[in-house]
Amino acid sequence: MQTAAATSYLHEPKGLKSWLFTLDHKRIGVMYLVAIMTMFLVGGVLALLIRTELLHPGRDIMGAETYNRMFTLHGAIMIFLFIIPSIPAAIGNFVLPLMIGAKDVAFPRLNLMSWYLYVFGALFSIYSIITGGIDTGWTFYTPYSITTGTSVISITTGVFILGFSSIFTGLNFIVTVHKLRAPGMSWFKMPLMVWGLYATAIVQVLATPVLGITLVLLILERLFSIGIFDPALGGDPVLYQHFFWFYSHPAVYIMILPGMAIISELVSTFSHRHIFGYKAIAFSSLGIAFLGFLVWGHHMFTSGQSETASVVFSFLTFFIGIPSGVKIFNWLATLYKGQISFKAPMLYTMSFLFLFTIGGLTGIFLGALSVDVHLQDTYFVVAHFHYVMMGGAVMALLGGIHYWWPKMFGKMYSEFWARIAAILIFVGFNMTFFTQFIMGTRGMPRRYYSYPSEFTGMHGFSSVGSYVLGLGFLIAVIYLIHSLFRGPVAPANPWGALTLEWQTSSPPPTDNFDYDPIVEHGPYDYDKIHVEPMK
Amino acid sequence: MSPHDTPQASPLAHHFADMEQQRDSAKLGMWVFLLTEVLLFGGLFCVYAIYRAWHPEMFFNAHKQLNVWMGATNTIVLIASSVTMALAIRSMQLNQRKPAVRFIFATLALAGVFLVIKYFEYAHKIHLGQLPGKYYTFTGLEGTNPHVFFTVYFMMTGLHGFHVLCGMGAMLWLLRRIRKGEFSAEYYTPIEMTGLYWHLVDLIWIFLFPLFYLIG
Amino acid sequence: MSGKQHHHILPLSTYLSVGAALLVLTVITVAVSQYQLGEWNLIVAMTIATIKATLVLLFFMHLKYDNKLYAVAFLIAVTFLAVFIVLTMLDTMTRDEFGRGSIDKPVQYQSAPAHPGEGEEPASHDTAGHTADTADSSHK
Amino acid sequence: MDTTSTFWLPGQYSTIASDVDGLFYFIYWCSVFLLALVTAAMTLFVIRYRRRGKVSLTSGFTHNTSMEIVWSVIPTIPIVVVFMWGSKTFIRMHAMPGNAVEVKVTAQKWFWSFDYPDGASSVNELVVPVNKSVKLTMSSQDVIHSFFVPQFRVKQDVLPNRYTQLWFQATARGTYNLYCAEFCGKGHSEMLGKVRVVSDSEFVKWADEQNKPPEGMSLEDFGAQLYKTKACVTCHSVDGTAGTGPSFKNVFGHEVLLADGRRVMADENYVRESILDPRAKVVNGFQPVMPTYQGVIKDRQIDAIIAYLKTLAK
Ligand code: HEA
Ligand code: HEA
Ligand code: HEC
Ligand code: CUA
Ligand SMILES: [Cu+2]
Repeated sequence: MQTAAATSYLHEPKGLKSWLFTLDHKRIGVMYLVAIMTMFLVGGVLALLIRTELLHPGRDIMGAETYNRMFTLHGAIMIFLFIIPSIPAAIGNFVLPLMIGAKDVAFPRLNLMSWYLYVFGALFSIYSIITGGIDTGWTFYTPYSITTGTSVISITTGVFILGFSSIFTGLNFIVTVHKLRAPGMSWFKMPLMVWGLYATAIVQVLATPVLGITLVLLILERLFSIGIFDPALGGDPVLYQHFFWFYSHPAVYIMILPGMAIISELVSTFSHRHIFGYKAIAFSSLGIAFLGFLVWGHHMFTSGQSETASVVFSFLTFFIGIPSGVKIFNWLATLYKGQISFKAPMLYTMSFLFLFTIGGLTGIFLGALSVDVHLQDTYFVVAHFHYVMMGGAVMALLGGIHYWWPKMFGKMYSEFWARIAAILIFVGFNMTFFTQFIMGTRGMPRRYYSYPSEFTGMHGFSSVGSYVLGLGFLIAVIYLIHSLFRGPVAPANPWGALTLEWQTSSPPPTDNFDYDPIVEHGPYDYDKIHVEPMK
Repeated sequence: MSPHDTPQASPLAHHFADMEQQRDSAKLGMWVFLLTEVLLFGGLFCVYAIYRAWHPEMFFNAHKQLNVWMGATNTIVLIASSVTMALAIRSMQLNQRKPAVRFIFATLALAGVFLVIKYFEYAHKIHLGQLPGKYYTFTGLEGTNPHVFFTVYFMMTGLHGFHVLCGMGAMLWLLRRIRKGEFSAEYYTPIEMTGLYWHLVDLIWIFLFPLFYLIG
Repeated sequence: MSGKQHHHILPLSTYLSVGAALLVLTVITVAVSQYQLGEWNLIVAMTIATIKATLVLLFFMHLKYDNKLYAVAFLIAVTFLAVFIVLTMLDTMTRDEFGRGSIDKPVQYQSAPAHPGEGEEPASHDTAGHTADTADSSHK
Repeated sequence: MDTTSTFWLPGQYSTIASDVDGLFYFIYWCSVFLLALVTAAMTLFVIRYRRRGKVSLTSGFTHNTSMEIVWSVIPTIPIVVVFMWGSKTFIRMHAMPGNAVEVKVTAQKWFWSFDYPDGASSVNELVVPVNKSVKLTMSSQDVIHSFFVPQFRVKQDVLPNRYTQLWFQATARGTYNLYCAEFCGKGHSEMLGKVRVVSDSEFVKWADEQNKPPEGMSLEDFGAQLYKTKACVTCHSVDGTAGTGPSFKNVFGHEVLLADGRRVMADENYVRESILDPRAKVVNGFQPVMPTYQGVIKDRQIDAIIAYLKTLAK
């Protein structure tokens, strides 16, 4: 195949301006990737500061007020600026049109606007850091958020803007999937990645507007005391929680569905085996997207929500386990009788399978009413959501980055270092967060700047784990950046995958395909077609 | 139907196969956008429902402060504007540019009337101190927390009014493009999209009107 | 992608009669609201509003003639909105009904404070004296 | 020492704890089983079917409806058990017992205060009798807090606009940690308290002591103690500086200028009235914001406060 020719989207046209005004989904995807990874770095550094403060009870490196700002920013940045846009806007943007054989997304201008809105929203958030930070927790619960002296308005405005960015991405993907599939790409010939992104887009489009109106109400409440959420004026703080979680629970599926979508690709490619239960996986994505809207009240079991509502929400919560389980079991069945390679993306896939299962099952503990009463707002919850977000979504993202890196940049990274980093990240992650399950069940509350001395040992161990984790990421950054300059040139299809994006050159030309792609086989027909992977 | 039929530079973007695909995409995109609008307003409908259920007497008393006749006039104005908007699209489908322009003007004028009436209503409320939250100074109302009624009223009608303004902006932009001769019976997607948006604005008012003016 | 259905141009009379129907329904709903019918006011008003909305959707917004996908999409949005309102009200309407004592009523606030800015004192509860020891620094 | 504690959970010291833990361990063992299953299958497959050399066409076994049904339906069975069990205990947690010791809990930034029906009160230390149901009626003065005692497996948010309730029955004497579990600002992690579970007789004795000077304590010292525990210290200093209220230094026996221009002598009756009906005579230069202590401070305690005020007046 041709090498990184001058016709690739990366090289033509040239100049900073051609990037900033580009309408090419691939460039926008890359710009998103740079942006979210920067935010991940910021959020990760904040996390390491948090862990360092928690080495011992009492003050280590910062006071309580600073600590509260740290974890709020860590949470807000990781959620709104990193994980929600991460897979859809960065990787999805890049691969979705390629995978369905389209030249671009349906609305390229809207796509670029989405990126600028993202940057704009990020600037607002940074502005709030400069003007004193914010100390409400990422959930902005009233009445604390309307009485605290910190910059709540600028960060919520930022998040409001980010919401639009997210909606535009979702809207674009829905239309692209419906209208721009290449001839022959019927719904059930689409790669599962596309199904996952499609389900995600539906959630983005339906849930995010409610976040928007919630934040508007919160901002107005703070500015003008309008009396909807403010108890001093007859408002109801628990109502705020409903509004917040009506978005934020579906939002956790905005984070994990694209992750699951990536895993479906990786499992099949690296087992060199037809995905097992294609339709079951595709429909379970839609099922999760739908059920995800019915369970938000499980964050409010101890909030003063009515018992009737709690029981109903608990009941509905458990059903999400079923489609999630269907995915896990189908992936396992795909491994059966495959030809499994242990390339870095596969290591992340295996991490995902293990860690997400733990994260998801601990979600079942939290969904069980009486147990959640004990566990709510303890480190058990912190551990749960890091297992699903970091162990699930981020592992999938890392797998995806390593998988599509050659396609995106036309270069191969060092497989050796990639494996070392993957292992370090896996080990460090478990050290950091498994410990937190134990602390949580023993009663350690979250958002605590200091803690009773009985927890010192475990907090210390967790902090050390986070340094190992940090080291893993440092290595990843180094070899990935190194590969951009010194890496060997990547072939068009290094993994021997069958989806369309691997049929065009690496990196692809601006119009994606030099010919009109025709779909001749399914995305996973490893039982019919022979493609030899690199090496 | 091929792009060559249009007199101007082809409106077909490079990544679409044909006009039909492009038009369908725009339409689906618009509908998805309308969904987000429904849920955006939905949050406020939810606030309305909950506070009304908590304080039914207060809502009932407070709604009497609104002027049914102004509200009803505005409803009729908006319905009329929906009709003129639909007719504008129909004219364009028949390639009748002049009537299309006239209908859009009519729609704009009706939207203006709507806002003027709204302005008088607002001015009256502000004068009486029937304002949201802590700015509420009116004393003539029985019931718990009447300021919440006016919070909801101003939030919902305000957001709706904002949408009316956006719609007017879109129509001005349409007029400009029609002037430049960019639309024809073959390509009139932007008019159609604006029409869909405008009907949604009407549709939301169709619910706001009874909820606030008639039953409270 | 389905044929030329978008060339479907409705006759003028359709738009005019739908417009007329909307006006008539508006008059009816206003008229009905002048009578006190209790529950029924709400039901009638909402039924008429829904009929009006359906007319707008079907004819002005062409759902009747267009790709059914749009209609499905719109219904999905309305469904999720209903889910939002219903499940939230499931909480707000059933609070404190369950095995609770009677004292458990929402604190009654005065109607909104007349002086902006000053009415922020937190609700004062039954008795005084809960304000023990404001520990500026005395708490560990 | 803590015989009921396990690797995962702290000791069980309330009547519902064992019920909660039972469900916890039920889910735990189901999860361990599932995780083991998933991990074992994964490990087995990746080792058994690892890639050796070149790839070739692989199995065409791509779907199987009965397998899908099996692994969707089988997990629903334990799930239903978990739901029913969890809800049952939850409902038990929320059904308030009839004959309970009732305590009013007030949370504010960043401490807890407890008021008992007979006038006793305490700060950051909840004293309750063992083996008796205790019912807490809770509210907050500012933002949301949450009452959390891990050893009792109870937690309930404390709201500013309505009362929430919680009950428990402690099963062993001892002192247990009380945490604030809802983020409430700077002092959130210092908003700690203790629950001291004592025998019936000790409880009665303790409540009594709150109303009269402890054995061997002088009346003046008792007054000084009440000055702190009844929160007079919040608004009144003893060093002459005015706070929200006037300082207690040199009040007793001196003439006081009232807001309405009258002058009165600060004698026993004046002090008594100031405590029980603070708005009757408002001191010039201060807002009438002092709460009434009617029913909260007993006669004997007022005597003690007066005795204390006397020591502050020269
Ligand atoms: C990616 C994000 C993500 C994902 C995917 C999930 C997935 C789930 N979460 Fe999680 N959750 C969060 C992010 C996420 N969560 C966050 C951020 C918070 C805290 C927010 C805050 O307060 O700051 C939270 C908090 C949270 C709570 C509230 C805790 C509390 O505050 O008290 C609850 C309670 O029910 C819960 C439940 C669940 C459940 C049931 C799932 C399910 O979707 C899991 C389903 C998966 C499985 C069950 C595993 C695989 C299945 C099998 C192996 C099949 C067999 C098993 C069964 C059928 C049971 N989560
Ligand atoms: C996606 C979401 C996400 C992710 C990935 C993380 C990652 C981490 N989190 Fe985060 N966390 C949250 C979301 C997330 N967190 C949320 C929502 C909260 C709740 C906040 C609240 O209560 O309001 C929280 C709270 C939270 C707490 C609890 C604070 C408290 O309650 O007091 C702690 C404590 O240990 C913690 C630790 C960590 C650690 C050590 C990591 C580590 O995994 C971080 C490791 C990452 C790095 C070290 C950065 C390295 C990155 C690079 C170098 C760039 C890479 C570039 C390329 C690969 C190209 N987090
Ligand atoms: C919320 C603040 C607050 C608390 C708590 C408070 N007071 Fe006061 N007190 C005031 C204010 C303000 C005044 C002056 C206005 C007035 O007289 O009502 C005052 C006046 C008094 C006076 C009259 C003082 C004088 O100079 O004439 C006495 C005596 C008094 N308080 C006793 C007490 C005692 C005893 C307690 C505790 C058991 C207490 N107060 C708790 C605010 C408080
Ligand atoms: Cu009070 Cu946290
Ligand atoms: Cu959730």
